[in-house]
Amino acid sequence: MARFGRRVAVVGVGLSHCDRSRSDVNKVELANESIRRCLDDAQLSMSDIEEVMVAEIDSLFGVGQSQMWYTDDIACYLKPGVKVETGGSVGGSACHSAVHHVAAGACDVALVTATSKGGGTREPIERFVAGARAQAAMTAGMHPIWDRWVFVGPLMLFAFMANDYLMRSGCTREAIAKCRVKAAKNAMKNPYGHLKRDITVEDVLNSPFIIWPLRLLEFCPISQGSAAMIFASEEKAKKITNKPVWVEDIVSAHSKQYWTDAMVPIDWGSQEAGAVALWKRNGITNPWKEIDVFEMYDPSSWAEVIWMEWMHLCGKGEAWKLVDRGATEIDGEFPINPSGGVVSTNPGVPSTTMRYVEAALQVRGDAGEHQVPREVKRAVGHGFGGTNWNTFILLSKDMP
Amino acid sequence: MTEKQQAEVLPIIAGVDFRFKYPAGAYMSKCLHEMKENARFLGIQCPKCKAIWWPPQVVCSYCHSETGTNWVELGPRGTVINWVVVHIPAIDPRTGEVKATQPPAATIRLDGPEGRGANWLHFLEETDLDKIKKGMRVEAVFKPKEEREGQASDVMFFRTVEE
Amino acid sequence: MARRVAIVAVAQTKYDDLSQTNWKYNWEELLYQSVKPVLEETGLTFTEDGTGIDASISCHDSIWAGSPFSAGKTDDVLGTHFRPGEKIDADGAMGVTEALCQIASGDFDIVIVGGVNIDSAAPRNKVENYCFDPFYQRLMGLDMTSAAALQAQRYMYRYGITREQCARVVVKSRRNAKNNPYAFATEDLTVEDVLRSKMLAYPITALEIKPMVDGSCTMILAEEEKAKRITDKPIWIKAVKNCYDGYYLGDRDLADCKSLEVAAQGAYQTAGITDPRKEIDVADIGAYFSYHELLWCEGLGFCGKGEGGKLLDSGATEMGGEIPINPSGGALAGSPYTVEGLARIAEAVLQLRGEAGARQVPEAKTALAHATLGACGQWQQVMILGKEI
Amino acid sequence: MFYPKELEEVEPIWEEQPAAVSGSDIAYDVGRIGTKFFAELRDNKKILGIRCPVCNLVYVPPRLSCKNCFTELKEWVEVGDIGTLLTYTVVYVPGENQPFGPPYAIGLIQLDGADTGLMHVIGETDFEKLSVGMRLGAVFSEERDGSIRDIKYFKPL
Repeated sequence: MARFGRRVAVVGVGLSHCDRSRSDVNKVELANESIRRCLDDAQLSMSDIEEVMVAEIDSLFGVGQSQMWYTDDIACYLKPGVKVETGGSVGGSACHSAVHHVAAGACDVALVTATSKGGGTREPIERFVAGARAQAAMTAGMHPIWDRWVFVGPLMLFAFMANDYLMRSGCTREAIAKCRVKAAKNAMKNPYGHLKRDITVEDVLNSPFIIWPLRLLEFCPISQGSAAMIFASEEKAKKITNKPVWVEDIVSAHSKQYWTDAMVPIDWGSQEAGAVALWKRNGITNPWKEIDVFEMYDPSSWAEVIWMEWMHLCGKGEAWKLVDRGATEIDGEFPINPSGGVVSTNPGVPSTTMRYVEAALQVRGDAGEHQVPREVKRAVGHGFGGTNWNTFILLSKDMP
Repeated sequence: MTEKQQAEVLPIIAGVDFRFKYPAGAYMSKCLHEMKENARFLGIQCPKCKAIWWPPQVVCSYCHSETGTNWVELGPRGTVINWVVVHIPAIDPRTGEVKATQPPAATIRLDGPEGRGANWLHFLEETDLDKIKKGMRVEAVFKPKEEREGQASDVMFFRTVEE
Repeated sequence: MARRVAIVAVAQTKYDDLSQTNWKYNWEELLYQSVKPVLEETGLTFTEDGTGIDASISCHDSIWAGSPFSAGKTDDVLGTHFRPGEKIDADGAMGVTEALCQIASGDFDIVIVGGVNIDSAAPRNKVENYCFDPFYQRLMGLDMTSAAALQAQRYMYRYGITREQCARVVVKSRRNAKNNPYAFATEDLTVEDVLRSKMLAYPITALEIKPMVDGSCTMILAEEEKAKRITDKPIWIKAVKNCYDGYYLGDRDLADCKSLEVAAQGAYQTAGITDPRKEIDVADIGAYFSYHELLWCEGLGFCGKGEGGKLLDSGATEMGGEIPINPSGGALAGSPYTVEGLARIAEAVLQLRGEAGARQVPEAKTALAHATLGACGQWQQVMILGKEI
Repeated sequence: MFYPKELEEVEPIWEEQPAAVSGSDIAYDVGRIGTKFFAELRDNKKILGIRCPVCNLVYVPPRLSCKNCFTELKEWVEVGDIGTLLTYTVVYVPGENQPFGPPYAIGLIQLDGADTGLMHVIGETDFEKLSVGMRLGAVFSEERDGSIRDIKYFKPL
């Protein structure tokens, strides 16, 4: 029997168009865009939705208690809902909440909505120091007295990570650049991708340092966009679609409040704890062989490579070699991020939902041009956020 | 009504300028006072799993034991474990001020008892990247006592030392 | 629900204004003051093998904490390191619902829920102004108090509720709070004191809003078998339902509380309650403003529409009345944001366990805990708790 | 005393800081629906609503989606600049983003032709004379930049 009291399936997914600026809509209208697509995808109407899970990081996006403003535009009027905030992994945490609610029998059909619409600007967008502001905004999430004054956002974290890996693994910078080029190639096939640039390994290696040893092209862009997903109980799912994607398991692993230890960084323990729990609980002894697609939350190409090791997808010090020989390409042995990943499209709040959406599309076989050329039976979506909080979902074609 | 092209409407400025009072709490206050008054680093060690918490905190994250008053002295010397150099302007979220440049930041394992932890993210005095090495020995340089205000920035940076 | 779930332990700090002590505790230190008692009471620890607490839920409104990812500050004391966690960014009562679903789904057996806030660290009206949409409502300078004043005015206009009736709610709350060791505002007040205090936004005066306090509340929930092993006084969650009303205040008739009616009816249906006034022995409800209690009583079906004032006048909601409301004193006696709804559930648990001391409602078997959030009670949650399964 | 004495007695340190830079001076995109509404207000002193053909309701302010039936709204209608007061309050304490210094009155005004109330300021009035149900008319600002404050306030008729 499944892990849960009731089986749960993904029955609909929806993504908005993603771009650096979506000034044609305000925040709640942007949420509405992906929800309409999601309802269309599931061929449901607003009245079929029983509960709505809102993912949002209020302090970053300019409206407090934002679930209130969203209500009218996310099909939540006179309905119950949940609001979660777990940093970048929030789009995944909201999905987990939906799975819990459906599995518990609290409802049969739950909608997850995640939207990012950062502040606009009265200056021309290219003159706006969005990057520095975004990092500062996220730095505000660090300890106000201990960390804020020295920290430069998650950027700094990934730079530390990169330096550590360089010293530890003997990797070549070309391997990491190849990982970035792979993401770009995949993003070009994805209609919902943001950065669609035909870049080469040389482009990556020649791009300027933002925080040494991290280069500009090795880090994600700032995007605006939204994502939505519908989860349903077994009975409802079978009625709604002939291609339900079953939720085999969900795992979250969070971490302590100070990041210094993570930056040492001996400690990607929550990635490890979450992934190991997922493999163990579901009888997966060799994820490299048993998982068909892996969608990872990779704010930087370095993260993708390093976390492969921490998630026990391969041995320590081996990930860069695998990437170097193309094993994680869309048609490789172990496709990672056929969507182009977070490094190509990062609206923040919906980024994890987008990973889950992509995993579901791959299992359904509906990913279009970026569908991996093999039968996808099991896919994993991963989310990362806050002070190293991680979420994982294991989706499968066969009913658990 | 005709759907004629509307002149642009600029984004609405509707910011809320609020400032919060962030308490350091009892454990961190004690540690900050110790830095201010005695230029000493007072960490706390988990009595059970021996992890060292810097800054000190009420429970051990690993085993959830209360740390109590199991103070341990750390530093002032330490070993560089990892470092980065910020090349972009960084906004200080405390003030909104843009820092055009800043010295290399490093994680430093402060000297002290055995046990995981005792790492600190701080600045290095050394700015020549070629001279920064893993395992390099450094020592905290405090501001003069009268300028110290009970903040992590009472330590200006870590200076390379020969041993 | 697929499995029965009980609350097996609750703890609260004494709600107090930390600015008086120059904020001597930070978030985790304040939260730990309610985490430690529940761990000690149940003897549970954080484990991975199913013998202890399986997962943690942190309730933390990031707006009131003044930083993104603010729930991270509670990770250590809630034992979330390398372990399952969820962070609810709303009232703590939503966190209890989340824990209930996590357990009922079969994913976890025992979940700890903690909520903390330091209201006194934040400029209240600025934070509240930030909660309104930036185009239409925020630029009118609204905060929760002026929004509530619009609702109070509409309510009084439509149903002839008087300012005296509203003021009497405050008097009653403070009187009840005298018997609540966790309460903050317990001084004797008269109706005149309330009406003569500083006018904030007509008709709401300074004494008619919840005082600014800080504190935390933590509880542990468990599935049936484990709950019975952990305590001989498990309190069962019989039903819970929450509901959102529309956003724009101008879309709603503010004299109604539609979302509360939907939430209450949903919860009553699940719990098999047909006559709430008779079947519920005690109710602790989230009243941030004086008129809230009267209006919410209508939404909860304790009286007809427009009869909230009459219900209060009849004495039915007093201690010893037919349906005692807010024996704890409620939010008007002091509960921090986020903790507000958790504290209501904690009070319901204490009442059902018979541990409410001088404010104990005799033979309470079924209790109602209500929570609300948003301008003019946009989000409402009703939870029914029972002594017996 | 919850913590050991030496900790309970330590002199507390705290620091005041901005909550988050992103929240402090941000500009919010109004979107194409907001653009039409605000541009019409700014350029022609007209107040627009949007009608849901299914529910037959006219919403002011306009929005993309009907909350009742989720119909995508497209039918613009002009509503009156005169309306009825649904409720009001007089704000006596200073706060953020207030259009006028306190005391000032705000209310929900149901404009003629609209089914919802618009939140706005009530000016040129004696607070004592305000009453629910009274008629109010819009006074437009001399200088308009495309925001809700292009209506200066509503005044009693």
